Amino acid sequence: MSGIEIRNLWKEYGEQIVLENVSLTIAPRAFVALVGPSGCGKTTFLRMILGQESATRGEILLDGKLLPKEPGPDRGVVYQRYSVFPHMTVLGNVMAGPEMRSARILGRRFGAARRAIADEARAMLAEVGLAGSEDKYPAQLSGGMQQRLALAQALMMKPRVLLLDEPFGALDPGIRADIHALMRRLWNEIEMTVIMVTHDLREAFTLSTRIIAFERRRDRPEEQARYGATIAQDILIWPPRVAGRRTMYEIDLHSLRDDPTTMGQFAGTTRPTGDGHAQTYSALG
Amino acid sequence: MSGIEIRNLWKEYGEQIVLENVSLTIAPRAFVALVGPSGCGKTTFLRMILGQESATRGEILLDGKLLPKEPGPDRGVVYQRYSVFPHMTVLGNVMAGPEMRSARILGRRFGAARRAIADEARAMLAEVGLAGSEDKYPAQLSGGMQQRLALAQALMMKPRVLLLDEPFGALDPGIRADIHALMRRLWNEIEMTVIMVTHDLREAFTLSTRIIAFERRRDRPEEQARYGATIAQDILIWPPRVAGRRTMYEIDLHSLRDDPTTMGQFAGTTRPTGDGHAQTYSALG
Amino acid sequence: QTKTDFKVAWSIYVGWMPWGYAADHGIVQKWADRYGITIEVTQFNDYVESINQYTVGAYDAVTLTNMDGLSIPAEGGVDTTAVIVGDFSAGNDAVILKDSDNLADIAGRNVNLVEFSVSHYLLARALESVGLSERDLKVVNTADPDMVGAFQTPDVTAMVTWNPMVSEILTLPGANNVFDSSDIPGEIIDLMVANTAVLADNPDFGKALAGIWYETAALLTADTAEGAAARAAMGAASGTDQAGYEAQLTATRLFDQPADAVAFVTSPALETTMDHVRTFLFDKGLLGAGGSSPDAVGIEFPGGTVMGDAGNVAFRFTDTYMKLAADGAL
Amino acid sequence: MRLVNVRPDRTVRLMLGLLPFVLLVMAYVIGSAARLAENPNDKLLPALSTLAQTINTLAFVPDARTGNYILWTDTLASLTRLAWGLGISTASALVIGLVTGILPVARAALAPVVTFVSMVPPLALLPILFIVLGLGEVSKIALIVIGVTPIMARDLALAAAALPREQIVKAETLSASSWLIAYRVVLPQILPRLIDSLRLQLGPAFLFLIAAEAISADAGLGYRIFLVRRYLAMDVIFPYVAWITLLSVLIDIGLSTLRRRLFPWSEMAR
Amino acid sequence: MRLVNVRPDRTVRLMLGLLPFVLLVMAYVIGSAARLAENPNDKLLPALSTLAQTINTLAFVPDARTGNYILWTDTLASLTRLAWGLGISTASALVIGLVTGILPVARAALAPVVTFVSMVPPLALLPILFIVLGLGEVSKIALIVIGVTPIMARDLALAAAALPREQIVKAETLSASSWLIAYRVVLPQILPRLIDSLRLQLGPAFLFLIAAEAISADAGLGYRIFLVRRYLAMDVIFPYVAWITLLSVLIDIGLSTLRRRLFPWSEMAR
Ligand SMILES: Nc1ncnc2c1ncn2[C@@H]1O[C@H](COP(=O)(O)OP(=O)(O)OP(=O)(O)O)[C@@H](O)[C@H]1O
Ligand SMILES: Nc1ncnc2c1ncn2[C@@H]1O[C@H](COP(=O)(O)OP(=O)(O)OP(=O)(O)O)[C@@H](O)[C@H]1O
Ligand SMILES: [Mg+2]
Ligand SMILES: [Mg+2]
Repeated sequence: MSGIEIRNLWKEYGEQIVLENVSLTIAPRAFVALVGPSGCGKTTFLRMILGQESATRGEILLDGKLLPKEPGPDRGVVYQRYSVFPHMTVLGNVMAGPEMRSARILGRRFGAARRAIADEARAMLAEVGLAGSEDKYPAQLSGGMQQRLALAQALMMKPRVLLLDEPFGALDPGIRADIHALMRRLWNEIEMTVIMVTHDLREAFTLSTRIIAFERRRDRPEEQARYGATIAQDILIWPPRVAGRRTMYEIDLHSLRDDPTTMGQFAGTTRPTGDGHAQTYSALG
Repeated sequence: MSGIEIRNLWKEYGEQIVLENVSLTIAPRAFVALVGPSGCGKTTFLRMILGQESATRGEILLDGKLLPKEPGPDRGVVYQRYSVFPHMTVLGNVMAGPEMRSARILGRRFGAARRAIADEARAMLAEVGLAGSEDKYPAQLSGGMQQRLALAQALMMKPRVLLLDEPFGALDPGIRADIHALMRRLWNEIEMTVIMVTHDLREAFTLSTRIIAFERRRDRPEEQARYGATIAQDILIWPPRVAGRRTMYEIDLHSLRDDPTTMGQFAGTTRPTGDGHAQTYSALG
Repeated sequence: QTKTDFKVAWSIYVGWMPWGYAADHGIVQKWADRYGITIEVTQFNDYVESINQYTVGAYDAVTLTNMDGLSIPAEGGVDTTAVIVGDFSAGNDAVILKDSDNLADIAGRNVNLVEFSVSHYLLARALESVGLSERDLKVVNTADPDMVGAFQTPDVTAMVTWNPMVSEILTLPGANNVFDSSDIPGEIIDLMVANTAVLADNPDFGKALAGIWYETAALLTADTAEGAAARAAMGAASGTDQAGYEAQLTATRLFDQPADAVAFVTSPALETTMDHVRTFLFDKGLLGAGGSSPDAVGIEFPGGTVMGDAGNVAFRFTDTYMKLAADGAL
Repeated sequence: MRLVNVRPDRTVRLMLGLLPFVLLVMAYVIGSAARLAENPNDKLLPALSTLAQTINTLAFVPDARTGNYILWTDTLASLTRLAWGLGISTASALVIGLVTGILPVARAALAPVVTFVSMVPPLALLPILFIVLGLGEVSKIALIVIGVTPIMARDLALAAAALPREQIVKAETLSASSWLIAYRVVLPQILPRLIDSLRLQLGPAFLFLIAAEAISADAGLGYRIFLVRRYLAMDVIFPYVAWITLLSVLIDIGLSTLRRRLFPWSEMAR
Repeated sequence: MRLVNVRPDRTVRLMLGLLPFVLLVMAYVIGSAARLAENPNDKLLPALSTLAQTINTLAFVPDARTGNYILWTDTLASLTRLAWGLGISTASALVIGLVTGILPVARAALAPVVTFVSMVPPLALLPILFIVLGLGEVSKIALIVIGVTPIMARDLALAAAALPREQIVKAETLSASSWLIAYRVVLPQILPRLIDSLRLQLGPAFLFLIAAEAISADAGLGYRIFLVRRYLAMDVIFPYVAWITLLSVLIDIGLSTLRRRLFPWSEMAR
């Protein structure tokens, strides 16, 4: 079911408090957009869910069970950078997950099993617009292409939770819209909960079911180390988007691609969840 | 005066044609936004104006004179990355230009002269929102802070031409709006022509006087190497923005900062220049 | 205990070249076969290393000088017997002065030599002969392969070394031989020594060594085409040619007749020599570590006389094997 | 134009590159002529003609004693030792480096001792080596291994540890075990560094080889140099030194080409 | 939990790190006891008590002949040579590396010859060095310089050339001349690498020093080792080797601390 529950989470690096008492329940199959100023701890938060970083205090539960203390195939990730293996070809990168999952010694399959995985990988690459680049190495791709490759690599594992850290920042608007459509489709098809960090509010409103804003409430220089960031806003998208069901959003998005003059519009309006976290809109950068 | 004239510019890397026969006249004090898909040659184009890369064919004139074949203080630059000196403090980075310009042997000033430069540098740092970080090293800054530092460093030289390569991609919306305001003010105050590469059309429309889109007209895999990109669209912003004069734009922008629900709007509409380059809008990502 | 496989180490020096020649030309094989044993002969470029290897037990026999035999294996508790007295140096070691032919002029100079080697001993004996002592000059340790080059530098004005370096240096302008081993004949002796215990248990090994040596030595001194070829081969193996090698031989009193060797080891002069040697070593702190007299290590001579501590005899001269050779009883 | 921007073209580059070599040869010829004028028997700087003649003898005239061509016999002997030594070093450095680089437990146990051993001057250990391992090929190879392995192992451990932690985490999310992380993610990425590390250790390896051959051998490049050094036979030493240098340069170029061929991606990632 | 994620805590780490050293000492003690049981005068593996006694004599009892404390005299002599050698190497490597790294013209002229020289086995050149420079301190220092400089210079040239081209261009837009680019942009950025490079060359420098001292000297760590090798005094050799290792480790740590102090930014940029 992949619901995530976060209870009184604190994260400190030495003296500096990064996250302060974050509590949050994320519904199964939610698509959460995480926004907030640079350096407020969004990446740190994702890392903790991933199991790469441990919490100073508090706990994280996945489907009611404490999260294992190390990353595993149930949680996929696309980082801000360093996200693909430079020594594997594009195809090799995408095949790596399924191959390693099924061949525990060599990490490689052969014959028909390999062909099956390769076909699946090629299909995924085509979806993210990387058809034709199968035999290139990541260093031969532009930044945006690498991010799409990382996405394809993570999606091949069909993780229960997918963590995305500013994944689409380097994409030009055309490809971005394609990838948005792909994300929405996969989110509908695969049983997964998505948490995505983004600086782009339009993207947040376009894709997510819920927007969470982190912010330090006290941010004067002398206070910075003593107070961490916490949830400043928690917005449910209205009308609600539900995984697996078509809504009116799709239509808006196709028009967006074609006419630059319409770029500013985004679908739907917002509504505060009224659970006490949400404050004035004006606080959202 | 800083007008730039580009005549029949070609750029090839080995077999691959990157730019194909680009001709363009940029008026003095224009603010040109350069857009186009990833890998189409925008950075290469900036590099040629900078003098870092030489053209395969064609020529570039600055105020009617052939451009010197090497970079110089008349042209400033903010790169996509690698833009600041990691071994100097933030203040040192911003002071480097004026110090090196006036002290040709040691590259350092002392006493009153140094204090004057330092004051100017501090003021510039405050403008880009880096007050308080003067003594940090670049590695201690977040990506967005480094970009702002690079901008401050370039602006200290008051270059006649400022070249910006996706300078604001890593900024969160709040700071981004501040920097946009700063850019607009400096562009109004200093005699400079700005050429800015961006993936963000909203930014392009917000800041520039003219938007130029590069695109490969033939982009099937087997054609990619044989045909370069060229100007696909050339859009003058309407109503025209003029350096040094206040327009109605400012007002729109301040509202933008405060209400996320208004983010989609951008100021002004567009009008084709009708010089034959501009084609249908739909080609623009 | 008895065994059949033996290892012999030798290093490159005029008087020891026959061992390499014998190994290359089947002479070793022949004598080993005769006694039903195997002998593996290993060449060292580095003399000291060959002694060290012998001392720690990696080899059963090694070529060395009487002085080093006393100071390294014997002092290290390895009871060692000189199976064969191959030759003594009669001019192969020399004190060389630059721009002076008077030994007394050495006073006050820096003297380049291999410290604690027979060169050092030769210097001590040379100084005695003119009433000087080591306090009157300064010794600078210098590696033997570099002596020839070193002599050509201006700051080197006195040197003690051995062949082939001596003959190379004496061709240089300004070099004067002021004292050499022919002035102390029979004191710098080149030996083939073996571990006493091994030898006692395996007398055949000693006999084989004697057989090899005298057959090869005869060939070496033969005034025949074969002899010339052998000398040419040994010259080449030591990095020079036949003429160069023969020049070095003239400064060597080679015992190609076993009878001469027997006479040499049984003469009382050997005891005097060994007394000189052990006194020198004791003075340098290389013998009887921490003890108050050079008597700590006993030296046995043919016939059984012992010099020094009879309870700790570790260095022995014997005429057994050479006598067998002299008697044609091998 | 600034000096940093002056790029000489191909021909000028070639000529500039050859210039220092030409100067060196000229200096040699002049020095040699001067010394020979003073003392025609001088051995320190033999005339070029003498050098050529000696090279000819060494390379193309069979040795009277053994019938071998000395230069080639020596080269073969030395290169064989070098290959063994470097082969063993490379393999063990790879294992140690990989393990200490990715397993914190192994790092805790091995890193201090490897650091310490890498600081021991191997030449000083030579006598002990000979005693423990005998005088055959083993001890010469062992000297190379001891001198080269710790440094390569440290280098590889650093390279392995420098891989972004994100890659390891990424591999874990792709269901990799510790073994698969080592084998499929880290190993292939440190192999290019392995080759570079090997190239850097070529000089030291030759040094150790020469030192070992100087003590006991009956063939080998180092053996020959030390054998003839007693006679100051510079007509042999100079060609041998030049030959060793040339061999090193060739192996270096070969390895660097190999690296580019085998790991094309490592070039791009720069 | 995967092995890659098992992080031993401080105490366990310390104990694991000490373990191999303890094992080494134990192996020595056992080996030594076995040999001494066979031959009480054995010189190869002296007992720990003998070692301690010798160390005491070397370090704290004045030598009968000269009145010096041998260990300290030797250490001072060697470290002085090392300091001179490394000082000169560092300075010249910095200049050569900087110039070849940033000026294409200098690179064309110097890179090939520096590469070539870096491959020459310096030990083989010793006789020439001695003759040209005499047997005194100069030739020992020169051996270190010749052995170490080309490698450091190449390393620094690579470091300088590896600076992103963008930084040079950026400096040019900030009105820097070639000189200012070298002095204010490139030089400070390769200084940390200079220290690292120096650390890496510490081992080779000690090696060359020992080799030079073995050939001609009247004091020095290498001199002593090779002198006492003549009578297999392993009770001196072992402590000297350990002492050299310790000195290297200390210098290494010192340099690395210095680097962190002087160039805090270079740590962050990792
Ligand atoms: N390993 C670390 N040690 C110490 N401090 C750290 C570490 N990692 C992150 N921080 C600090 O934690 C804070 C949050 O960092 P984080 O990378 O999570 O921010 P972010 O919200 O992802 O920012 P951005 O939008 O720029 O990516 C920052 O102030 C950073 O300096
Ligand atoms: N040094 C080079 N050698 C060969 N090809 C190059 C080189 N630099 C750039 N290219 C090629 O030139 C093309 C244009 O690259 P450029 O960096 O200018 O693209 P861009 O428009 O800036 O892309 P992005 O938006 O991703 O930054 C690309 O196809 C790239 O592969
Ligand atoms: Mg982040
Ligand atoms: Mg670009």
